[in-house]
Amino acid sequence: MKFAVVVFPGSNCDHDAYHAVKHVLGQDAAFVWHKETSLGGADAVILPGGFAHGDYLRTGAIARFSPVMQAVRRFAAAGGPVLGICNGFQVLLEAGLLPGAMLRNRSVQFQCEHVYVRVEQTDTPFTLACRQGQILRIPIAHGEGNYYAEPAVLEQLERNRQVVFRYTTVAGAVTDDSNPNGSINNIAGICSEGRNVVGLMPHPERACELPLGSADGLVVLESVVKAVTQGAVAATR
Amino acid sequence: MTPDPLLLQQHGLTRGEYQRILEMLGREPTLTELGIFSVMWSEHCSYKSSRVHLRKLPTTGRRVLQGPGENAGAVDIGDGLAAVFKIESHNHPSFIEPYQGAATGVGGIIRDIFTMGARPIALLNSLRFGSLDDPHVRRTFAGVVAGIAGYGNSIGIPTVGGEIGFDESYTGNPLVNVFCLGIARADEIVKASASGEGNPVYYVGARTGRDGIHGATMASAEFDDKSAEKRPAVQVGDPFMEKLLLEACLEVMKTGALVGIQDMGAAGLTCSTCEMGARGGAGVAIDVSLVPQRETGMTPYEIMLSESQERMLLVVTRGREQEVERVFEKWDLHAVRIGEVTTDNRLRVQHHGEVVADIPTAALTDEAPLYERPMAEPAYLADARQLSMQSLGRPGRPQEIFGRLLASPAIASKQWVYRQYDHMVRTNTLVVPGMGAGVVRVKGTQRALALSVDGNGRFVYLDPFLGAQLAVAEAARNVACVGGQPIGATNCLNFGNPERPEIMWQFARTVEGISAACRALDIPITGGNVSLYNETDGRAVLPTPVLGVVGLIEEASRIVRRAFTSQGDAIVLLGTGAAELGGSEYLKVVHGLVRGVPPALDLAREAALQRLLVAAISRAVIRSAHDCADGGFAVALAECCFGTGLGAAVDLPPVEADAGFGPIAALFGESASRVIVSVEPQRTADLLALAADEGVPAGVIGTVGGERVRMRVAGSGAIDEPLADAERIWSQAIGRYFEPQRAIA
Amino acid sequence: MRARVFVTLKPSVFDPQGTTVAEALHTLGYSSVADVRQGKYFELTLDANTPEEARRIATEAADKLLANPVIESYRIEIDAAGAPAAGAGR
Amino acid sequence: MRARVFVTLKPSVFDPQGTTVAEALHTLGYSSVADVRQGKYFELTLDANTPEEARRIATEAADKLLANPVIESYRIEIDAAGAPAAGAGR
Ligand SMILES: Nc1ncnc2c1ncn2[C@@H]1O[C@H](COP(=O)(O)OP(=O)(O)O)[C@@H](O)[C@H]1O
Ligand SMILES: [Mg+2]
Repeated sequence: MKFAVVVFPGSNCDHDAYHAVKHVLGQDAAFVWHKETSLGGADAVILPGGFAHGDYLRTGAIARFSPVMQAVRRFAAAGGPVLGICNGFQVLLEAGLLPGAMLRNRSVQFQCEHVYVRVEQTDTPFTLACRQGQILRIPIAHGEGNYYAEPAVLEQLERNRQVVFRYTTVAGAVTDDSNPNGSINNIAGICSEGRNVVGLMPHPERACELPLGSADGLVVLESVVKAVTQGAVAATR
Repeated sequence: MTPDPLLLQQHGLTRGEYQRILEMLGREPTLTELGIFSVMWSEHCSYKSSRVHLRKLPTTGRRVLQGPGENAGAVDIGDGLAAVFKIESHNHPSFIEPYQGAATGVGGIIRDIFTMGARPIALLNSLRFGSLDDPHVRRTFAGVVAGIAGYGNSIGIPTVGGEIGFDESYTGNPLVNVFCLGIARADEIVKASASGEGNPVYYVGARTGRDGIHGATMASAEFDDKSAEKRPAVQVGDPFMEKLLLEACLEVMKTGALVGIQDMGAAGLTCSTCEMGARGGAGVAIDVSLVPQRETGMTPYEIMLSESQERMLLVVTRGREQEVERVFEKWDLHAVRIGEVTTDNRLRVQHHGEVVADIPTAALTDEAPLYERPMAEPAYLADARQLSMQSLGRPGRPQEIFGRLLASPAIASKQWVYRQYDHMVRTNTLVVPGMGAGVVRVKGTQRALALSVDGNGRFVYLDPFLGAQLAVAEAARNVACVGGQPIGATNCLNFGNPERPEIMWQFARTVEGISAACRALDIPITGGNVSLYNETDGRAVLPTPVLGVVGLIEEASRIVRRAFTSQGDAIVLLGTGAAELGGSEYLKVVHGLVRGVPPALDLAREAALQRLLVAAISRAVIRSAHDCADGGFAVALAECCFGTGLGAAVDLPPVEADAGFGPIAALFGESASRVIVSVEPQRTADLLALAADEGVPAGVIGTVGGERVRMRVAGSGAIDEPLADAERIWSQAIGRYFEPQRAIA
Repeated sequence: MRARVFVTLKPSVFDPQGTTVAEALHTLGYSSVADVRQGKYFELTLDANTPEEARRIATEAADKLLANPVIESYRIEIDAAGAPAAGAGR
Repeated sequence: MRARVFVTLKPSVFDPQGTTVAEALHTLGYSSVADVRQGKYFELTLDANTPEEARRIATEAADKLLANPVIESYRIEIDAAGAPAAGAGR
């Protein structure tokens, strides 16, 4: 299958995502520059981490106007699997493809460290290969990952089972201590109502090889390969 | 004629220097020319006080592809690849504005690397501050760390290591040294030179403003009352712009249409034009009215001297302009043609058609003044080197001293700092900060590179020659401890005012020390940076050379880290301790003293130790390694346990010392060339045999395991503490100074 | 003409930066500061013929770009004279 | 009582954020926006008896914490009523 890795000016985890899908997973991958208007026939799209447009103004605020986002929007509307990682998640929020917004971490600092997240839902293309409740050790690296949604939206997210990843302890307990940034309900990642668009703050692509400290993130990317190859998810073209 | 003395003083030029300018030009300089000479002949650009000494450094070796002289050095790492690296200081700007000063320091060193055609893949930093008890120092510290993070994180280069020291002498003069390493194809290294008559000269990047124009060069008839408001010395970094420049420049280099490239760092357009011309044996003619400007009414003087960040100067092959322009357009950057290469070896600057400067490039570079400044051994030395154990009173309880050292900011965990740095981006980081030298793998090969920056100002203060050798040895040893063979080094020399003979003496002895150690350990110096005039109110910082060593790891999968890995492993001490408390963290923390003589260093033995480490790691004989540095053996052993949940029990050989200080010296003395390794019990004999081959003293001193850290000296108990307690002290010490959070974004 | 746009977090949204500033002020002894909210402030220099036109442009800019309606609200002031608004303090 | 503190970069200091925002507005078609400067905005809720006292506290807070005098300047408005004021300050 083929992945499109979108490159915004200021993206900096684009090569990491590319490396993970191409060299670790052995799938086809191509960079798509943000001025493109097509995704080049990809089966899945990754919006990678980084600092699109320097994260000036607000994370993701300027990137959402990039021409490529029209194509991403169409692809998502047609049911295609879209993964936003960190800055990519922030872009999806600003673009309205996922609900909610990001606030500064409650530490008011950038934080780079490994955290534990619990897989809450296995019926998204990016968690299909996970066990329900599986605990993943994956790094975060962000200054604005403090997820917020208005009470009504939050309630809806929980009711529709759109919370896909939650920060927990190593044993899977949702505690305040295990919440690295103050996210509401310990939310680390969510999906769209259609479940094909997933955004998360932790970086699964950084946790795909054991020498880097963890290979727990691989399952997220393996999931979408499985989903696509089994025909469980596809953009209706 | 007699120049206006005030004008000369403001330009930092002596009468003699002015006289030389007159001779070189055969006429009086214009104001713009005076400004150009002033910055090019400044200490920062000309190295006029240091150059005669720096010539002593060993700069060649079989792996050296590029020694000092270009934007960065380069060494061959096999597979047709080169490691390109350099260290740079941004001390003064970081004192004035910690966040922006540190941030733009990071930006500057990154540009030095990618202008060589290398993709930057790792950053490190070496920092020095006053005491964290001082609220102003805390603000500086937090600002510097946030600035490094702010720039490096957003540009997407991991900060994989560093070091931080504290001493009152740095209160009004913090040190911020930043190291960057990149990877290039060895045969595609790009030079910063201009050549080829008629080749166009391009400007690309941020627009030029009045920022950074040196305060000393500010006043003139043209400037008015509002100068201070109009010309802040502070430069503001724009990492987003730099990221675009980085990607666009690397892409432009692939076109093959580039002749040369240099960033506009210190002395901006002036330095980049005349240095590129001088290196290429050519002249450069530009029209500054074509330079993109951020502010209105800028004079040629201001445009030439501006230090606005994130700007590059390129020489392009004539006829291939469009290829280059197209790449920059893709990245929304606008490359502007501002002049061309000439054959007359002159820097010619026009402003709307009028010539405002016309100077032989050699006058600004190779023929800039050089001084052999007077030197004298400092008066403080004779006394400061005296250390009598008797004068220290009765030795304290080791357990209590241990706790105090673990809480000392110099020794305590730096996680509060490196958690703010993205140390994982690019997915190459095999050894993260806090676990030893930073290690990054080289994708597409089996290899990895180990990186460490080290320097101990106290040792150098007490003995510059020895202290400098110890800095080289420590940086190289840290690299060897993860399995890296040291193959090259860069250095940043932070000193006081070179016009004072004692400072110059410290400087010269330091360079001799670095040279001696680098020769003995076979580590060529491929570049570096000198930062002088680090003083406030006539008080200099501790003389602080910082060494950045690069080590090559042939088999990335074999690396080890500082942390113990397995219950029941044998703990082996390589090297031997002696009664060496001079200049130690113990003396500083417990007695408030910076005295004595630094630990002795036997370079041959150090080299053997490092060979042993590399061999033992490449053959998978040992499972962890950590050198004994600040705080001595006791602190090093504790660090091997932290983060692992594994305690340790050891019994150290005795050390002879006066006045009952034997156990203190054994535990907290900072004797050089010592490494704690852990080894699977069955492999102990292999390790001891390897050590014997190299003539490195080695002995089994204990075992990994349990929930306590227990240390005996010659059989008698000294420290016995729950691991969790020790770890809590160590891991919380720095954060404590910042509660509640005071960092304001 | 100059438009000034103030963007603040909605009252219901927790403000980590404001809270940190308030804590820091308390540490410095300013216990009379009960609460701090931090926002953004933009000065737009505009080419507009009337204050109304300037306000229209600034409003569109704020709606589309400067503020995120999920968490933020904004307020606009038009300064027809175009004098530097802030920076005059000291 | 409420104090509003506007912190802006000094006019000569480069403002990469503002520049980027201006460029984004141009891309969106707002070519009439000639320039954008971005600053910070703080609302302090204070326990002060007089507007003068409120101003004194806010000034100290700005000097010590809210603004970086090397690159920024600030302006303070006091709103005795405590309601978010619209229009010019006092
Ligand atoms: N300024 C810094 N930036 C990043 N990492 C740092 C910094 N200071 C210290 N560290 C990390 O903390 C660890 C401890 O530092 P140090 O005591 O100097 O180590 P060592 O004794 O191994 O030289 C090292 O792994 C180092 O990389
Ligand atoms: Mg060290």
